[in-house]
This record gives sequence, structure tokens and C-alpha cells, in this order.
Amino acid sequence: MAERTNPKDWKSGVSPDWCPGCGDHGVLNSLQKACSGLGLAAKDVLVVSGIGCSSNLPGFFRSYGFHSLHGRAIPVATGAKLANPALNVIVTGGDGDGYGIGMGHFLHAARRNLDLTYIVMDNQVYGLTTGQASATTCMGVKTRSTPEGVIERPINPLLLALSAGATFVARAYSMEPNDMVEVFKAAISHKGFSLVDCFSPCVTWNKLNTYEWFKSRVAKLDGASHDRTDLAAAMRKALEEDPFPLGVLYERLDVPTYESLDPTLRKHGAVAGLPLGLSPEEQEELLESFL
Amino acid sequence: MAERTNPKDWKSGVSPDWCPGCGDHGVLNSLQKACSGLGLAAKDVLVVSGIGCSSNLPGFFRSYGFHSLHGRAIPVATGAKLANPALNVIVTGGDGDGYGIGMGHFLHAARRNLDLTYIVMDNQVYGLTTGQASATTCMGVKTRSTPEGVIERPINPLLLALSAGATFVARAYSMEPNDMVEVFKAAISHKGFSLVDCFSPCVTWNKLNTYEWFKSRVAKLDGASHDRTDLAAAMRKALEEDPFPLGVLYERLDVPTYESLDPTLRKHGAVAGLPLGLSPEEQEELLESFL
Amino acid sequence: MRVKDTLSLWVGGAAGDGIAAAGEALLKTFSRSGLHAYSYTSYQSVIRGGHVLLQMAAGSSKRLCVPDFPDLLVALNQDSLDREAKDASLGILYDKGRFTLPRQGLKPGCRDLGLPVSELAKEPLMQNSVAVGAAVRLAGLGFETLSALLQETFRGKSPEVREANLAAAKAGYDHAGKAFGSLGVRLPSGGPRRMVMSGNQAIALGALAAGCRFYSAYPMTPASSIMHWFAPRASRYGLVFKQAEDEIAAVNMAIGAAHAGARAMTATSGGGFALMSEAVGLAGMTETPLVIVEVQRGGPSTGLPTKTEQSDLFQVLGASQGDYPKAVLAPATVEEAFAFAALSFNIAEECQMPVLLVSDLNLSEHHETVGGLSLQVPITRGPYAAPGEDFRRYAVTDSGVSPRAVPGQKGLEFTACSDEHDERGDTISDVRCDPVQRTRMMDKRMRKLRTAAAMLPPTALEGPQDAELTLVCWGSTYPLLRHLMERLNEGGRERVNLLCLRSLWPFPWREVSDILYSSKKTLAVEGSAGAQLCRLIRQETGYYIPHRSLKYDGEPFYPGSTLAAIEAALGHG
Amino acid sequence: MRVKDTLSLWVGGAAGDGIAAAGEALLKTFSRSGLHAYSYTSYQSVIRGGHVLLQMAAGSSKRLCVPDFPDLLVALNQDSLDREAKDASLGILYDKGRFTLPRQGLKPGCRDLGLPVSELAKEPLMQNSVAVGAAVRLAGLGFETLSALLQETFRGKSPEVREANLAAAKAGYDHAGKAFGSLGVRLPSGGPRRMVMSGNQAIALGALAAGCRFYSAYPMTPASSIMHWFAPRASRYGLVFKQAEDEIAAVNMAIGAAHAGARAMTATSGGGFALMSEAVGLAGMTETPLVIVEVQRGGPSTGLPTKTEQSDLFQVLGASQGDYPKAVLAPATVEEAFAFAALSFNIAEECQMPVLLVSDLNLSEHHETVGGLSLQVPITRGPYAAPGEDFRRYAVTDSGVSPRAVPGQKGLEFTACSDEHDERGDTISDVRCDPVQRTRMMDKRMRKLRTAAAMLPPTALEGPQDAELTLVCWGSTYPLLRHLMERLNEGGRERVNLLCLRSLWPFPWREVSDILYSSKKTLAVEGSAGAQLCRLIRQETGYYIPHRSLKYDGEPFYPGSTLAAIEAALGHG
Ligand SMILES: Cc1ncc(C[n+]2csc(CCOP(=O)(O)OP(=O)(O)O)c2C)c(N)n1
Ligand SMILES: Cc1ncc(C[n+]2csc(CCOP(=O)(O)OP(=O)(O)O)c2C)c(N)n1
Ligand code: SF4
Ligand code: SF4
Ligand SMILES: [Mg+2]
Ligand SMILES: [Mg+2]
Repeated sequence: MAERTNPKDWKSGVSPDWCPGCGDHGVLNSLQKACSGLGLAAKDVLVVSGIGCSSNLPGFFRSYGFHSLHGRAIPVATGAKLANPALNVIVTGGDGDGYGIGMGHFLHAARRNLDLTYIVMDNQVYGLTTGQASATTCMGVKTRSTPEGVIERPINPLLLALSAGATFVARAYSMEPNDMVEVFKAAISHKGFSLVDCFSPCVTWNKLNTYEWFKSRVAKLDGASHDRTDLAAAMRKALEEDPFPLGVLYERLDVPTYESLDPTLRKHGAVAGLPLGLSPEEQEELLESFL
Repeated sequence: MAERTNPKDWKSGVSPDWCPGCGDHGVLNSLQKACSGLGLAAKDVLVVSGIGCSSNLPGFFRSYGFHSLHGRAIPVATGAKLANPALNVIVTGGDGDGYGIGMGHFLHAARRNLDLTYIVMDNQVYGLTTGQASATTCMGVKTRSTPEGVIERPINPLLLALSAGATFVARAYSMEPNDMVEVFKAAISHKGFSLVDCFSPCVTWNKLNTYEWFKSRVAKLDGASHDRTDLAAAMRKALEEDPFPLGVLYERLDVPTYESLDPTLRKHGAVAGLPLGLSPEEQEELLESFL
Repeated sequence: MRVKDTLSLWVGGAAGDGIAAAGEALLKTFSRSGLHAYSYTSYQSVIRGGHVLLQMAAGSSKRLCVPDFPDLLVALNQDSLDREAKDASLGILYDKGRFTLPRQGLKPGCRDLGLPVSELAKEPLMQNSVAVGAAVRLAGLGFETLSALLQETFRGKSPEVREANLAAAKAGYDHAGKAFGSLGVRLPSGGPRRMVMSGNQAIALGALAAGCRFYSAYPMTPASSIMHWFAPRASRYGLVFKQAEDEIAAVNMAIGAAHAGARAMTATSGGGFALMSEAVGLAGMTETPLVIVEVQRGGPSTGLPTKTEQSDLFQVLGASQGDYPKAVLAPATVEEAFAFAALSFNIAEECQMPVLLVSDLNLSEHHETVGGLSLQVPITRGPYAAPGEDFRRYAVTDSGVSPRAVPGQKGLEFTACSDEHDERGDTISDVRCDPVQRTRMMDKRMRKLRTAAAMLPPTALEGPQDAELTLVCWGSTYPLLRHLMERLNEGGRERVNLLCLRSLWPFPWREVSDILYSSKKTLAVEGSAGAQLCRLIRQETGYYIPHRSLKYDGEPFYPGSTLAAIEAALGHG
Repeated sequence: MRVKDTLSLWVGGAAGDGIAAAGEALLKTFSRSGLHAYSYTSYQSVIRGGHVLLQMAAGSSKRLCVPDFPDLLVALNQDSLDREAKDASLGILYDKGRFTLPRQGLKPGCRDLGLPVSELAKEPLMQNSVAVGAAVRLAGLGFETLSALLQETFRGKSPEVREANLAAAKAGYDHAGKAFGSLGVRLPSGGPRRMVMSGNQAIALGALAAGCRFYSAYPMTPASSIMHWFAPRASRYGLVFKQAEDEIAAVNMAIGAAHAGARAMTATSGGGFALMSEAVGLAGMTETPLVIVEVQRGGPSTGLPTKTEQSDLFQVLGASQGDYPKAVLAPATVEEAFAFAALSFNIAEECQMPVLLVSDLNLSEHHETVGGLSLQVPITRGPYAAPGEDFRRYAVTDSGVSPRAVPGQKGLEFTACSDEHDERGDTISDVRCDPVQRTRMMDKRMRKLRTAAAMLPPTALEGPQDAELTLVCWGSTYPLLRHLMERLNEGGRERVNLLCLRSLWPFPWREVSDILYSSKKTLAVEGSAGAQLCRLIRQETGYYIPHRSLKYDGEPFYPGSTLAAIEAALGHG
């Protein structure tokens, strides 16, 4: 641990090709700072993403990575974590990827409480495919797929995560990078499934939820008055929209992680590293069982 | 309307092949009674299901039906309703079908508030595939896929539906058929997305959540003390487990249905019945637009 | 010097440089001047910064395709000058205040057409308008058409913006006249205005003409432009458009809508189609009419999202488990994209089966001038049951097609079922299992392939019957090969003929066998590393195509290299 | 009368009547008596009430298959008597207190072996134990083996239940001896105890032997029994088993686990595979080793969930968009199911590609005696990178295979990417797009097909070289055809030989061409209405198989009708 300390060490050789001003730049920077701040080693970090502008993140981040299919980052990450629980597995992606096509995986992961850190760059639009409505686009917004305005109510990802049993739920904003770094550090340190929904404006396709728009609509959560272990309080906070609270809404520490309960992992640890092949005793007992 | 009045008229020629004692018999009977009680006409009812023991229901029910793919009943129903909003579209299925593989569709349908009635026969197990754990199987339960016990916390379908924006959320129990009929009638009458989670025990594969087990664990919701228009109260009720409240937890009437907002449906009504082919003026204006 | 009456023109720059807008202005100026034009854009899926190259050709004849080299290059950034200046033959337009033309490597005779943009327009961003004006002048066209077009284009903007752009275009136009004189090009304008359309627009238009009432989709390049075309027109023309939460929902929604009686369609690209594939079998089993458009892009997996390829054929043919009837059509031109889309609905409803319309990025996303489209398309819907009969939804018939019923009709209630079922639709997969009945139902469904075969577009050889070489292709490769064939056969020579496969399933094995087994030599030109078309042909006819020009680098086939491949095949013993 | 040394035996009844348990008792009594045995159950996906028929054969030689008719019928309900009594040749065991044997239509000589169950056992439910005891007696076997087996079987139950069942079996055994005498059958017991295994168990066992460390799946008949076998053994043998929320999650979890370095597998049937297909391409593109088992059932769509078929071949071959390398293997016997499963992991890791192991319900769910399995299987894992090098995860090599790295290794960090990428794994689909590089990477990946081809099971003709007729098949049809071939060639005749396809992709076109083009006549025997195997063979070799026996009624091929098809083909000019 504590091997790398410079956030620059977490930069890959490829520089981000996001639009200038895209919120995702801030998320990437914060994640690099968080990892270096926690003293993680790149070799022990696996960043898994789906497809979308935001999902390009692993390519710009120096660690192991898997830039998978649209909507499938969570299952890929789940498999990797179950094969080697020693890895710090961070999932990054967009609102379309995670809350649209990926909704089912997201909520099943939450109930499962595997120790994954899920960072969603929520720009309330499909960026990469040039501006269609997503599951978090606000009612009435005109996009390329909703020229007469969105007529479905957006989902509340924090509330859904809480309802599904996520044990860590937070919100961050890419214009508040210092807070974002702290939230990321807490999320990565949390043992269990953590969601960080990041407001990460798309400057190209989202003309409503702009930096200007957010300015008066976000406020740091008051840690003193909010009990982050209280589910009901967290749900109330999750429902607040004016302003949107930033910070850790919920953290519950008494739910064991999935991997700590899995009988195989309890007995053998990381199976990815086990030698292959059955011992002579195992062979015999298996053959015997078919007699 | 009010054409059919005898529940028997809602029986198809095929008699149910569920195990004797299966809770689904009660759900089928209640649905038949509800439809006849509401005076619906079979020709105007479309029952859509996925795959599972419970999803065999449309075959035993006399109306239009679509016994579709595992987990995909909601999208099929959505398409049918959007093509012809005059239909009463009822979706039936199991916990595996709807809360497992179908989770994403379920919650997107809830936020969309299309006028669908979703009846889930929640037996907390995969019945048809001979007894694996489902998304609602309790922690610790040994099933064929979890011989050392389930280690994922079950989802709370009511809470998730509420969090996703469902405008009608209820629970029923197949041993309380009269109440179930009333709940079904209310759900079908509700304009918007309604979920009825039905405890419908699987006598063959679920040895925990038996009729015996439920006996002391369910109680009718007290309509007087519970304000079903209050989301927070509904969420509190949804979290109660000892006993599980039966009845309508939530009903919100002020959210317009999706179909009432869709620009095409507002203008044209049921598109399924429109004559095909463009008028000469339409043809001309379209061609013109490419010049 | 002979005056050129065709012009090839490239516009290069970064994504976000407004290439699409400049391209559209030029394309429409040509089409409204009565010319034919064709334009293809190599673009990227990242929004800004990726290199984009629009390649256009204009002239008086329709047989146009992506040009190998530009006569005229419009370079909107330095990168474009560095990459593409060497390819231009007549001249290069660029902002000489901001960019530098490389001195070396230019083609002999290629002229430096640097524009003093800062003098001609108010801001550097208006370089596009200046350059477009200059290009129109150099093409030998008048200013009026462009002027009218820009008025329209900037209708939504403020008068200042509109006027500034118009002025910039005029300044560019005048500057080119004064400073550059003639490039020896004069496009023969003056014909009637022509329509401009992309393949995807043609598909959407064909669907609308055929009475498509329901379109559900999930965004995916290069199918999204169908959605983008439908969305703002849906309420006007009585089509419900639903953006779904994923492709699985999209296709199942379309199935639900079709079950309810609406003509229904969905579209996607390869990855989305993979997700849809289970439901294709559902439509097959429940005999639900359904049209699915699959627009291929570079694979495998996420692959090359904004590049063209033709390698999803096996995925489409193999979609879903088990044997069930379906039809697969592949248009080769924009006009066919329109016609086949409309036809697909008739096949889907007459045969009560899924119809898969397969396109590729090149065909779907390139724009060209089209003519002769009639939106009054034939509409036939297949048999409907009359209420009052002893209704069997899946009655066994000779054609395999059974009379339909639609929810809302009294006395015809039935349940569509993905399990095997009897003539009434009651499941026979379980307790009432019956192997004889099962075989009957399978045979009934499979017989519909014969019914579908009779409705498919014809398969025929084009060009001289006894040519030395038969070219084989499908999709967007066709217009190029057709063009090259005509070139190669000029002067009455019979060097090359052409077989383009438009009906892929049920496969026209008789026609294809007749053609290939009487050919002298064959060359397949297809965009797949696995030669999927060659394999399909052999599967259904036994014929092995020995010469193959396979391309899978994301770019379309270009005339030069394709011609070389043809000449090589011609040269071979 | 000659003493019969083989016995065919059916057990018929309703689902829930305990047929599986009775069948297992009989099967294991035979196998532990040193006999070979084979048993197949036709069952339904509804839990109770559906008719179930277990068909078994036992004898001293391994070449056994589903029998056409039973020597002995054990009928557990009236329905079974009504349906199957007419087929029995030697006798019919049933509870004569509760059921009535139809008097008419019995085969001549078939004996009424009605059992007075109420006298022999405490409750009617114990009819199974009584009947099993009687059947063992009639097979000419001693009681000890059955007795020991029942002790084991009822180990978990109360002593009362155990004793009651044992007593019932003994009573049935004794009653048969006293009341029925001999049926003229004496199975040659006394050899060493044999193992009994289903195809799915063999696949799971092969995976375990090969060091499979991760298995994710979603329940689906007929693949679920792999899950049911793994689940209780996972922690014992160091395998993480994860039930996923759907098949898409299942396959992507396996990919994640493989990326992390574990040998990983998933299994499903056709509908689930359709959902997985997008991810098969992901594994191809990211070069992630992955084993997927696809157990076919009756299609299309939900189809016949508990019936057998072989019609998912095209779905498997066409899985996912674009061209990418994969291997497709199809075991034909239980022993091969074991061996190919183990081999699949070596191919997957050595070639860093998805390997698809295709089975069918008949092969996967039938049980038979097996011998000679060694769990000490060869394990080879392909190249790993050494830390410290200038690491290029996707280095272009001759074999197409590049050295791997696994998260946790220092200095080898890389990102696997579903977009096209360069040798380092950095994406080149967007801004850094490069057609030349792209082609190189495609060629590199596709070269792995050659590498895989060298690892596949051999393709060879069985039986006499110059037979009159060559039978062609795959999967579960093989043991039957092998058996029929031996019968037809008895006495040194050379009527029939057999080509069973076990390696389906990369296709062994050279071997198959050599065999088929030198055959005299060919007959394909396959379980697909679309003759998918015939089509694949023609696709890759051009060879058209003119005679076809296609079956798609959900039932396996039976000896009688198959023999008739062979004779017909032999008879044809
Ligand atoms: C199966 C599949 N469907 C659709 C797509 C096309 N697609 C790529 S990214 C994307 C949405 C991206 O939205 P989001 O996840 O919010 O990311 P953003 O670009 O906004 O950061 C879609 C629909 C795909 N790649 N794969
Ligand atoms: C794509 C797909 N995956 C898996 C299956 C197998 N399958 C059929 S029913 C079922 C689960 C049924 O559980 P549930 O929905 O709870 O219904 P129940 O039988 O308990 O009423 C599964 C996994 C399938 N038919 N299709
Ligand atoms: S399109 Fe939007 S989300 Fe994508 S890089 Fe640009 S600003 Fe960011
Ligand atoms: S298995 Fe369970 S869910 Fe299925 S019919 Fe029987 S009791 Fe009902
Ligand atoms: Mg987004
Ligand atoms: Mg269930």
C-alpha cells in the first residue's frame, strides 16, 4: 500500500478526448486524487466501465481496466471481484449505461452488497450517441429523441439504490472537486456496494442541466445534522431537489459483504490465484461419488 | 362494458396444470372475479405474461393473451398498450420473471406510468425451473442453487416500485381471495402503473414461505389509519414485515399516464386502428421536405 | 483544356467544425441546381476532436460513388491540410490566415486557394460559409441557389447571424471569382431540383409510407438517425415513437404493438441486435409481424461504432434458437432502402413473421440525390379472421399462414404463446405434449418460407450475360461496382457483370446457382473478414467464389483499389 | 428359450410420481452389478401431472441407446398403462389394487405382472419400491446391491421411512420370485462397479478437473443440472458459483472472472444463449478466455423446454456481430462431454477466445454408465507476460495469441476494450482511428483460428472405409447411429459408415471434404427442421447431403424409425 502518491501516476498515456468543459474531466481527476490519496497501488485497482463518453474513463486511467459493453459494467466487475476479492474494483459509467439499460444489474448489485464502488457520471443525457433522453433527463426536456419534451418522470438513483439495499449512497458534483475526492475516498474505503452519483454536465448535449443551472441547486450536506446511518433520513435527503444535497447520504456498516459470506471465498480466498487441477484425493472422491 | 358477469366466462378451455395447492390457483380465480366484477369484456382485455409457472396464467384465462419470453412481459404489454390504449392490459408473472431478469423493465414501467396492471405471483422461488433462489427468497434459505443458504438480501418489490414512481402499489395474498379481488379491481381501475405483489406460495419448492408461515405474518392494512396518498407512509408500510400489510399501500392520482401525454396518442387515439397509407397532401409535404 | 462536368470535393476537419452543415449546404446547392450528388462522411463517435472527412461527388449522372481523390479540398483545420492536401488535384480552399498549406507533396497543377477569411468574414468560425461560397463559385454555379438555401438554414437563428453568414458566403463566392478564376469545372446545372436523402431516411420514409404505426428503439449508431427522423414527425403522421430502456425492451414493445394490430418496427446496430435476437424467435413462434432494421457497423463487439462494415450477416441469419421462418432483405441503394422498407411490412404481415432489413453504415448514413420515389406504396396485410367462426388462430393451412385476430375483436380471443402450441394457440409443450401435433405446427410455420419467397425482390444478373468476370456483392458496395462495371464495359466490351444479393433469406438458390454456375469467373467484393456472403452462397448453392476482395478497415470500398482488385481477378488464369 | 442378457425397461407415470428416484435405483443397481446401462427420461416442465417416461436399457456391452420398446414396463399410474402397455414384450409391473391393465392390444406373450402393492407395502406411495424390487428380481439380479443402494438413498430420512422402503422392495423382490418366476432374462452381473453419469454432470466434472474456478449461470432447462451439480460442491473444490440475475449478467460475470485470471464458465440453453450472444463477441474482441455451454432443447423460442433438439447450431455459429475467432465443440457421448469440457478451457486460454461447447437435452440429461475417465486432465494456459517488459497486451504475433497479464501483477496494467484497439489496448475506434492498424489487429485475432484448429478433437470416419452409405450426425444422435452401424455391418458387411462432427468451428473442411467426396452415398440424421448441420457442411465444403432424416418432434431418434430411414437411403438408387 501507499506505493503511489502522485495523482499523475494514475494517468494513462492517453489523454482524455472528452469535450472541453465536460464534467467527466473533473471526475477523472478526482478519482486519480482519491486513489493516490488512499495510497492504492495501480496493480490492485481494476476500473470497469460500459459504453458511453463517461465509460471511456478507464482508457485514461492508469490501472487495470475493462471497457466492456453498454450497460454491462456491473456484471463484469462482479465476476472480477468474486474471482479476486483482493482487487479494488471501481465501476465507472454514465446514466444511460447504469440507470437505463443497466438498471437491473445496478439494483441487483446493490442488494448483493459486493464490495464494489460504483461511480456514475450522471449528465442526464446520452452523450456519446449525440443527445437522446436518458433515465435521468428531466420532464419536458427536448432532446433529439424527445423533440416535444420528455414525458417520463426521471428516476431517482439515490432513492432506488437505498431501496435496493445499497450500503453506501452519495452524491458529488464535478465542480466541487475537493468534496468529490473525499466522497470517492469514503466510497472506495467502504466495505460493501457504494454508489456515487456524480453530476457531471454534458456541455454539448444537455442545455438544461448546465453548470449555471446547478450553481443554485446544489448544497453540501450538513454532516452534523444528518445521520448517515438512518435509512429513513437518507431517503428523505434523496428526495430533496432544491437544493440537491451533496455528500454521503447513507452508510451502513453492519451488513456483511457478499464475498465475506460466500462459502468458497471464505474457505479458499481469491480463487483466481489457486493452482489448477484436482488432488489425487479429490479425484478419487469425485469418481467415487458417481459409483 | 358490463357484458360478462360470470367469473366462469373468464375461464379458457384449458384447466390450470399448477400443482394442487399452488397459490396461483387463487390468483387466477381472483383475477377472473375482478374482471367480471368490473364488467369488463374479454375482447378488451389483454393479459401478457413472461415464462414461469405463474406466467402460464393467460392460457387459463379467457381473453386476449400473450405468453411471451421470460422477463419480457412488461415491454410486450407496453407496446400493446401504446398501440391501443383502449385495451385493459394486465401483466401477470412471477418474482423471477419480474424482479429478477425483468427488474429493469419493471422499474422503467413504473416511472413511465403507463396504465398497466402488474400482478406478480411472488412465491419467493423459481418454481418452473424446479426450485432455485429468486430475488425475493429470504436470506439463509437453502434452495437447489443455494445449498448453503441464500447470501443476498431479498429485494423489497413494494419499496422499489414506490421509489421508481409507481402510482399504485399493493400487496395481496392468495389465501385472502376476497381481499385480493378487491385489490385487483382497484388496481385495474387505477389510471397509471399499478403493482400488486401477491404472496402465492409454491407448495413444491418453497418450504419456508408456506401457508403456515404466512398465517401469523400477514395482516390487513388498516385503511382508516393509513393515508394511501402519502408516499413516506407507504414506504414505511412497505418496510413492515411482521406482519406484512395486505392491501393498497399507495395510490396517487395526480400523475398523468404516459399515454395521456404522448403527442401521437393525444392526436390520433389508438394507432392500431388507423387506416394505412399516407394522404396525397402528406405524401407531397414529405417529398418536399427532402428537396 | 476540356471543361470538367463532374466535381469531387472533400471537406476535412475536426468533429465539431461544422462539416455536416457545410456538406449539407454544398449537397443541397448541387441537388437544387438539378445535379446528382453523393456524399459520405467518415466520422468518429467522439463528439469533438476526431478527424472527420466528408467526401462528395456531383455531376449530371446518377451513377456516383465515394471518390478516391478530391478535385477540390476544403480544409477546415491544419490537420486536414496535413493529411489530405496531397490528394487534391485541382485546388485547396483553407483559411490562409490561420493555417499553412504544406509546400511539399502536392499534386502537380494543384492550386493553393488560400482564403483571407479574416478579411472576408467577421469571425474565424465563418470560414465554413466563406469556403462554401468559394466552392460553389469554383463549381461554376450561380450564387442564388446557395443564397436561398442559407436563408432557410439560418431561419431559426437571429437576423444578425443569418446576414453575417450570407455575407461571408457571398464574399467567398466573389473572392473566388476574382482571385482564382476558373478551375476548368462547370457543372451542368439547370435541371429540376432533386431530393437528397440518406439510406436511413429512406428506410424511415418507406416505413411511414407503408403505414408503420409504432416505432420503438434504443439509440445506437448508425441506426439512431432513423429515430432522429421519426421523433419530430411521429405525432404528425400517426406513428407512436417510444424510446425504450434497452434493445430488449424495444423489440418486445414492437412485438406487443404488432400483436395489438399496429404495423411495428424497430432498428438497431449489431450489438443491439444481439440483444434483440431472442425476441426474433418469439415473433417467429407467435407468428407476429415485425420489421427489424439492422444497420451494420465495424465489429466485433463495440468495434468501430462510426465505421462501415458488412459482417453481421451470420448474426442476422442465425438469430435466436431453433428453426422458424423469417425473411432477410438487403437494399443496395437509397431507393431500394425506401422500397424494401415498405415491402418488409407487407411480407411481415402477409407471412406473419419477422422481417429483417439489413443495411450498413455506408448505405444508411451517406446522402445522395434520389428520384422517382412514389409514397403511394402497395399495402397488403394478409388474412384476418372473421368473427363468429370456430376460430383457430394457428390453423394449419397450405401456405402456412393462418387468419389473424386483433385484441378488441369480439369472439376471437386467443393467447399467443412462445411455447409450442396447437392450432388454437393452447400450449402443447407440457402436460398436453404431442409429438405429432408438434411436427405439424413446425411444418406449418416453415411452409411460410415458400410464401415469403414469392414476395421477395428479384435476384438477377446485371450487365452483359457472358462477361469474363462476375462480381458478387450486397448492400452499399453495389453502386460502386455498378459504376465500375459500366466503366470496364465501356465501348461495348463484356468484361464484367454483377450479381447483387438483395434477398438473403429465404435464399434465392435457384437464381444464384443459375448465375454463378454459368459464370466464367467470380469475384466477391464484401466488407467482412470472414467472407460471410461467400459462405452463405456456398451454403445454399455449393458454389465457391474463389476470388475475394474483403475489406474490414472501417472505410467503404473506393474506386481505385476496387478496380485494381477487379483487374487482378480478370488477369488471373 | 434362449436367456436374454440385455433388458429394456420403461418406467411410466406422472411427474411427481418419483420416476427419477425409481430410475436411479434401477440404474445404479445395474451399474453396481457391473452392467452397462443407459437411461433417458421424456419429461415436462410442469412440476406435477405431466406424463413422464423413463426409458432404460441394461446389458453387458456399452453400445446402448434409447430402446424402441420395453421388455418390461413399470407403470406407476393408469395413464401409463393406457399409453404404454401395448409396447411391452415381456411383462408389465403395476399396482393391481389401484390400476387396471387394458386387456386389449397387448403383445402376444406379454405377461400381466400386477403387484398386490397394498399387501406388500404399508402405503400406496411405496409402489415404487415394490416395483423396483420386483424388476430387479425379474432382471435376474440378487437383492444385495439394491438393498445397499436403498440404505444410502434413504440415509437422510428417518429410520422408519428407510426400513419401510427397504421392506417394500424386498417384498416386491420376493413376490416376483414366487409369483412370476422367470421372464427368461438373466443379466450377466458380477463385473466391477461402474460409474453412472449424465452428460451435464460429465461437463461439470470435466470443468472441475480442468480447474474451472468460476461458474455463473441463470437457471434454464436443460442446462440447470450443471448448476445443481456445482452448487453443493463449489466450496469443497474451490469454485465460486454465482447465480446471476439473468443470462446477460451470467456471461459478463464469467468474462470479468476470466479477466481476473480465473478459468470461468457459464451454461444455458438457446434462449439464454441468445441473450448472452453480445458478450460472446466481447470475449472475442477483448481476447478473454471463456467457456460457454449451450444445451439445446426444442425450439423455436420457449418451444419445448423439456424436449430434445439440435437446432441452435446457427445461433451459436452466428453469435454476435462482426468477425472474431471462436471455437465450437460438440461432444457426442458422455465421456466426450467430460473430455471436451476439460479441453475447452485449454483452447480458451491458449487461444484467448470464447469456446462454445454445444450439447443437446438428450446428451446432457440422459444417464449412462461410463468408464475410463481420468480426472488428471492436461492443463495448458497459453502465454503470460513477464513483468518488466515493454508490455503490449495485444502484441501482434504469428499465432495471433499475445501474452496475458492479470490484475494484481505489477507493471502490466492494461485496459481490455470492446472498441477496436492497438497492441497496447488503447482504443483506435475514435480520434486515433487508423485503418491500417485496424486491419492488422483484425488479422491478428483471426489468425487464432489456425491456432485453435490444431487443438480441436479429430474428425474421422468410423466404420468400413468403403461402405455403401455414410451417415452424418452430431451430438446425442451418435451413440444410436454407431449402434445401428454395428448392427447393419454385422457379419463383416460394409453397408454403413459414420461421420460424426465433433469440431464445428473452425470447421475441419479438409477432413470432411475428403470423407464426403469419397463417400458413395450420404444420409444426415439430425434433430433440426432446417437441416442446420447439412447447411454448415455445405457452407464449408460445398458438399450437399441428399438424404436427410430430420426429426424435430422433441423426442430423440429411436432405433426402429432410424433404421428404416437408413434402409430407405440404402435402397435408393
Ligand atoms: C447494446 C448497445 N446499445 C446501444 C449502444 C449505443 N450507445 C453507446 S453509448 C450509449 C449511451 C451513453 O449514455 P451514457 O451512459 O449516459 O454515457 P454518456 O455518453 O452520457 O457519458 C448508447 C446508447 C451500444 N454501444 N450498445
Ligand atoms: C431467457 C430465459 N432464461 C431462463 C429461462 C428458464 N426459466 C423459465 S421460468 C424461470 C423462472 C421462473 O420463476 P418465476 O418467474 O418466479 O415463476 P414461478 O415458476 O415461480 O411461478 C426460468 C429461469 C427461460 N425460459 N428463458
Ligand atoms: S458529448 Fe457531453 S458527455 Fe460526451 S464528452 Fe462531450 S460534454 Fe462530455
Ligand atoms: S412448482 Fe410451485 S409455483 Fe409451480 S405450479 Fe407447483 S406449486 Fe405452483
Ligand atoms: Mg449520460
Ligand atoms: Mg416464483
